[in-house]
Amino acid sequence: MSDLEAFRKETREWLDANCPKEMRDGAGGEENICWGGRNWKFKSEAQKVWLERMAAKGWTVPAWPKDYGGGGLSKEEVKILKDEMRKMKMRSPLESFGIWMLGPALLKYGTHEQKSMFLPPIARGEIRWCQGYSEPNAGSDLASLQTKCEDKGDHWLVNGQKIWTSYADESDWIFVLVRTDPKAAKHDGISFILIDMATKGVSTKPIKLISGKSPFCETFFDDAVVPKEHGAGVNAVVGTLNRGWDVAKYLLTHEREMIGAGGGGLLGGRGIGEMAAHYVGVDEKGRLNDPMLRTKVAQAEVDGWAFLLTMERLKDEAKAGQGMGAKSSMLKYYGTEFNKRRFELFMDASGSEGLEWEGERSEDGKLAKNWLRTKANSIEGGTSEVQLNIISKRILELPDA
Amino acid sequence: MSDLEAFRKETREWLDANCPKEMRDGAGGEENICWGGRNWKFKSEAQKVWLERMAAKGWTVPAWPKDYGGGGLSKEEVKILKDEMRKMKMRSPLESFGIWMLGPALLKYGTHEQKSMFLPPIARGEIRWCQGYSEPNAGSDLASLQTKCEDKGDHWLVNGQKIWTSYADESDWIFVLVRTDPKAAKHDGISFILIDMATKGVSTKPIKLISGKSPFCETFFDDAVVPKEHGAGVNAVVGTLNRGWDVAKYLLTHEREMIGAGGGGLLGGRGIGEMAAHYVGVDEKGRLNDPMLRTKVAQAEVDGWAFLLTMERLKDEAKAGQGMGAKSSMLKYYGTEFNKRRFELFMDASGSEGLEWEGERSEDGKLAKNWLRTKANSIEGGTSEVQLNIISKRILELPDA
Amino acid sequence: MPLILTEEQEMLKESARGFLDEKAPVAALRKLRDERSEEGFSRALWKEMAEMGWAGILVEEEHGGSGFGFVGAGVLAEEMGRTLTASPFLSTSILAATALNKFANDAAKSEYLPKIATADIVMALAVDEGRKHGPAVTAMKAEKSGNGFKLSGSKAFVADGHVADKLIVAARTAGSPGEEAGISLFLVDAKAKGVERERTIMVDSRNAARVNFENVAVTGEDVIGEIDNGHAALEGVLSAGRAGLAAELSGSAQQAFEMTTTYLKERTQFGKVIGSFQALQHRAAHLYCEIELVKSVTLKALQDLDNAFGMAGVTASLAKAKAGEVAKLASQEAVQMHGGIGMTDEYDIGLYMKRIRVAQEMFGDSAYHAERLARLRGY
Amino acid sequence: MPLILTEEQEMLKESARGFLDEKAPVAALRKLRDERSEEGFSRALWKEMAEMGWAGILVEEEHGGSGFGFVGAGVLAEEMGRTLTASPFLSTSILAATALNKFANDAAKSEYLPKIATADIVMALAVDEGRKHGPAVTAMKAEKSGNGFKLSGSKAFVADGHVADKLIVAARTAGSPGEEAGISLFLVDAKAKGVERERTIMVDSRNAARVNFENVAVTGEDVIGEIDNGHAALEGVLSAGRAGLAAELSGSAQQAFEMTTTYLKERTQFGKVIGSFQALQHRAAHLYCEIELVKSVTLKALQDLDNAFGMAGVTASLAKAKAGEVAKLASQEAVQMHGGIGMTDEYDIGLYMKRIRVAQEMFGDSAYHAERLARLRGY
Repeated sequence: MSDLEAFRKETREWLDANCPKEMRDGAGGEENICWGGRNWKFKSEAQKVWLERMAAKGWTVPAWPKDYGGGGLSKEEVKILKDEMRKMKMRSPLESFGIWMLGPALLKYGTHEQKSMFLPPIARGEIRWCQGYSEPNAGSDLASLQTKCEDKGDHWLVNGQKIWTSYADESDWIFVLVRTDPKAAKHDGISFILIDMATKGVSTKPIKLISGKSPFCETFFDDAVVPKEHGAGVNAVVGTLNRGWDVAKYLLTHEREMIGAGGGGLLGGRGIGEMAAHYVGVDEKGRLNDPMLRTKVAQAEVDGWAFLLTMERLKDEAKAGQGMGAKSSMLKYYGTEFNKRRFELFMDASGSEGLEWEGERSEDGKLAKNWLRTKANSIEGGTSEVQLNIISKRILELPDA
Repeated sequence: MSDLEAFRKETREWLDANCPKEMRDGAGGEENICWGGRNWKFKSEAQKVWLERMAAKGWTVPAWPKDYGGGGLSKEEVKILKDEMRKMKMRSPLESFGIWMLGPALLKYGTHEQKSMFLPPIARGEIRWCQGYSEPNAGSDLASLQTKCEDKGDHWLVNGQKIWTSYADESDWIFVLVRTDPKAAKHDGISFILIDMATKGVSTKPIKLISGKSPFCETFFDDAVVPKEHGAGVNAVVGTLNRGWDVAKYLLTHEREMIGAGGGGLLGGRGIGEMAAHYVGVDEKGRLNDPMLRTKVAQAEVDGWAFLLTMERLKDEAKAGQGMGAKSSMLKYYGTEFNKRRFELFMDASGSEGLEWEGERSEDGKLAKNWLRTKANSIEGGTSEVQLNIISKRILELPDA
Repeated sequence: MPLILTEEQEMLKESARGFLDEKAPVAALRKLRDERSEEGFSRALWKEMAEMGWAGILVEEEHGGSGFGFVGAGVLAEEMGRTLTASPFLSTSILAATALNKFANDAAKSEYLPKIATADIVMALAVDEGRKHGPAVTAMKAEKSGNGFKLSGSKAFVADGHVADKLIVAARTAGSPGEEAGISLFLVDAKAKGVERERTIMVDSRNAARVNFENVAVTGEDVIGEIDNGHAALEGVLSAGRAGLAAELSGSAQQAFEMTTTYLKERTQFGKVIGSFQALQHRAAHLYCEIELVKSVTLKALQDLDNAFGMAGVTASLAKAKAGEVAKLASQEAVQMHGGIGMTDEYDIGLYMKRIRVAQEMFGDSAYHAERLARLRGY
Repeated sequence: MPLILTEEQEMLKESARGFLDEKAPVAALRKLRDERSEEGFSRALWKEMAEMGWAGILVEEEHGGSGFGFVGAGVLAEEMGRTLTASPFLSTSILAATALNKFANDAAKSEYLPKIATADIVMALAVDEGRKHGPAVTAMKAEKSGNGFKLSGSKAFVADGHVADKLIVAARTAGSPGEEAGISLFLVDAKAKGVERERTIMVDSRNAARVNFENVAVTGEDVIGEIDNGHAALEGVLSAGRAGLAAELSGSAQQAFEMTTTYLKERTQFGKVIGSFQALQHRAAHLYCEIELVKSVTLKALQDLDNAFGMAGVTASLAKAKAGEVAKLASQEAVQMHGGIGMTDEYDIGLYMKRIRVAQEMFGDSAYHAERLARLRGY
């Protein structure tokens, strides 16, 4: 038996022995995610046990080094772990912006002290992080951000406003892009800094979207005093002062790839044609009762399928050693535009029923709210226009205006 | 009876008495047009008679002043004349770039001497004009034209190349945009000059298009010597020296409006749905046998009809005294893009038969050639991109980059 | 007839814009929504509209209306589309007034038209039963019972249904679902025995209802149009509704577009006003053209209703097909070009997207009408 | 199986590109056209391709082929699509080889496959009869006659039909047009008595023919696949053809796109390289994405043909639908972005538009395949 086969066997056995059966329902959806954090209330004892056991093995973040709370697994091993979990329909024990975003940033740009202090609590689900990037006047042009961070000798003084900070109202800490040198060129005066949300002067306000409640918040910094060090030798700033844009860029690409790779999720659920047939019915030849809708659905299914195969191909190319690079912009662009189109078709098919906004029948307007929510897909994480710019410049090498 | 009613009656009677019956078949199509000119060969005695009689009345150019060979008719009278001719399915006695383009330019910018010399022969169909605007390196950016016109004291010396000069090889004279001041700003060193095609150093070469033969030519000027005056007091340059761009702009808008107003012609012929039903047949419910094509056809018919109504509305607005202005760009853009779409659908419907390029069955690839020819619609007379720029700037007042 | 507004219609448009901007801006809809208004519109405002002659815009002067005709009604609908004004204008002043004017007996006309003109009655058209529009698939039964009928069945997506005093109901007196023949129209008291109404709060925060009928008794006097042959009347009424909705969609699309171009001229990114980016310019310019097309088809449909009512079904379908599609595009481009702020509930643009979605669905979406035109055109 | 080319396939691609750029660039097609070549392709070139193992790419080694499989064949088709190379590759090396490999008896295999591999035979598939693709609507008759059959009817759009030595013909031995059952496939000598061929010069300057059959005698030995049940075989052969055409369309689209982006970087207007105009950039970037999707579906279809031939019909349709649509868009954008020069016959881009039109129509256009997928997916 090869090492990997042996690992697979052990893993399967350990998972089977340790995962509570309530955690094996394959349940997705935001309401079933375990986010962790100081204020986290477990939805069940099983959720708590599952997190503790996985965290103890370092398998909430299996690829991170063991020293920082991870599992120290190789890429292949991580894949096997995920495979086995999926086969047994196990829920993820923990998700968080700490795992997705801050962890990778610290692993690449952090000091040993920063990693030691911040990574293990993330891995154990003890500290929940949020991300402070966007500002009201800096949307696609993120680097034009204005949140001020002044050097006051023994501390930083932060003033400004962030927007679209997901779950800021439930998070413990925030990683923030701030302007530390207002005189430098746009991209050169930005730093990446870590701030405790409990700091005086930090406050949040939830944002209501056109689709209803949302995890998004505005986050305000009013004379927030942030220590230079969060502990002995633990700098509040990650990476080099005024070079925070490097960290941001790294994470943005990372985020795009994540959105790209997770694009499958976007397309999960029932097929458009199946859904449409359910809503509008079929005629005696088995064709949708709405011929024009049928054409649009068929065209969308062709494109959706072609898109899924493209994600598969890029993944296979990546495995074969070809980096994805700017192609992640293609996945982000096409996937989010397609998802909007998909929900337009669902709305078309569901007719007046899909337009209901309250009441049991519509689960309080679930479809309509999801439809409206998709409109943000092509805005958040870099607008479609920004992705097209990136493709033009970096892949097609078309010149700047 | 009002004056106009009387005019209508007289006109009808005169037309009926004077138009040979061969000229009353309502025949359109390039092959039936009478272009006139030194080398013109009448297709029939009737064509000749019809031209002579109409020219004698000034009705080849009914709105032009009588002094210059026109009919001196008012707008309303011209409309009545055209109405009556259409009712009796009479062919146009004469068409030419002289009538469409040079005439209006001279009437607005020409001197009395220029008008007296050039307009009457146009009206009588004796001199055929072509237009020398575009150059190989100045497409959409017409004002970057480079054809040199040097002042040699008693004459102009012209060197350069024009492209897309329609019927240059059959024309007698050409009106050309040339650069008379190479040091001036782009738009300020251009003049509008009249040149006899028989001038030594002027030569033409026909252009073959992807759709086959075309009226387009390249026109070359190699040390062509053009006199300062074509006759006593008849300047070769129209309008102010170095202000030829004003004339050009005037004619460009004029051309766009013509294309716009003539857009109806674009949409003439059989409806897309009718054509498609003819080609692919209908099922037992009377629906096209190709359901996906049917959807596209129906959508196109909706847009096509909406476009026709928009032309009608703009015309009615113009009659009511609202100028069309930059809206002609909308007609040009939408009409030509729609025409391309229409022919794509014809091609879709006609299948393999429509792909034949030679032979009787396909009339030597008539449909395929027309389809390919439509691709130029959105390029010639200002590309679609230029029209969208104009709409953005002039109607929506969006700022320059 | 020239495809432009007459001077009178232009004046109506101007005064409507002034009135609505002042009395019924988008903030008014927002307020009704946030206060969870029971009725979903303001009675006081509706009364004011009646005083200006709007409620009775299709009611002839002999019945107390202003008799402005369909183009006039469309002008108002367009302006209300601009401000997303919630009122029973579509249900009562367009649909019900058309049904009464064109197809009702004199008694019904005399009774109801004056009340419409004074905003003393709200009426609603109950036609669809399933998710998608389809008058011919009416399944609701109207069974002969003595001198009258008993209605049983259910209706959905009845605009203003939950506040209506009277319902105009399509039911089947013969034939079976799918057939045009056999449908009849009835005027039913909304408080009659056997009528049950559920208010459905829709994505656009407007009024709609599902209505259940169980052995609801009506008399022969309550029939609108001909028995068994109500489909023609129903289509006539629907044509008016479709043209009215097209006009409303046109107004909403124009307003969303104007808000967008305004935003494009203000918002700065990468050191430039985003309206200077050519990719956005071209999309805006294209949308401009599409909206111009919508204006033309809408006016044509309204003129046809005034001049050749019986023939107006085709252009009404054309208008509804085109306006629905373009308004949708306008709302999508508006949200995308506004970026994040366009996604917030605080900002108005989302309200346009929501209302446009509902209006384009009502009485047939673009697919329905393109399909219908294809059938009428023989392919 | 990973959705990428193997090392061997990558090498084949590289060598194909080198060979075609040198020996069969677009200029070669232009020459064949302008010289009004009788055959429509170069026999010498075709022989050279055979020597490189291309003609027999689907022929197993035991029959003298290179046995590279469908992905290999697709790689070649894609490269030929880039250079618009005219050859009997599709008709003979893909369609006929697949028919023989998968459905013919051993005698036929032994007789024809080696000749295909050495480019000593040209074969063509005759399936469509009307304007649009539709194997099930085959009307051509094959009537029992002694031990054999007599074929009567006519075929159109037969690629390489006018130069083929053998025709593979779909005819009806039972049932009626519209039914899948009752179709049989026959191998017919192109010079047999009763066969009349008319060369049709198509817009792409390639070979096609209309073929008339009048009481053409064939024997039981000439049947490919099962009598009355040839539809399955026909669909198998068509799947190979559709995937091959998708690959060709992918190559043509890629090349047209590359020519366009190159032009965008060179051409100057208004003092700027036109490739710097954002509106064009966004259209180019969108097209780039679409072409990437085409690459994926095409490779998938080819892999399916290699790995699960009987199941490949679905992805072959997917590939043909997507490739046809995108290649068309690529050619349209190419001409428009090139402006006037793109309209001239002298410039190559028009040749791409022409060939793409033909290739996307052959064996079903995007509408046909989207329709087919909808049916297969149950809606």
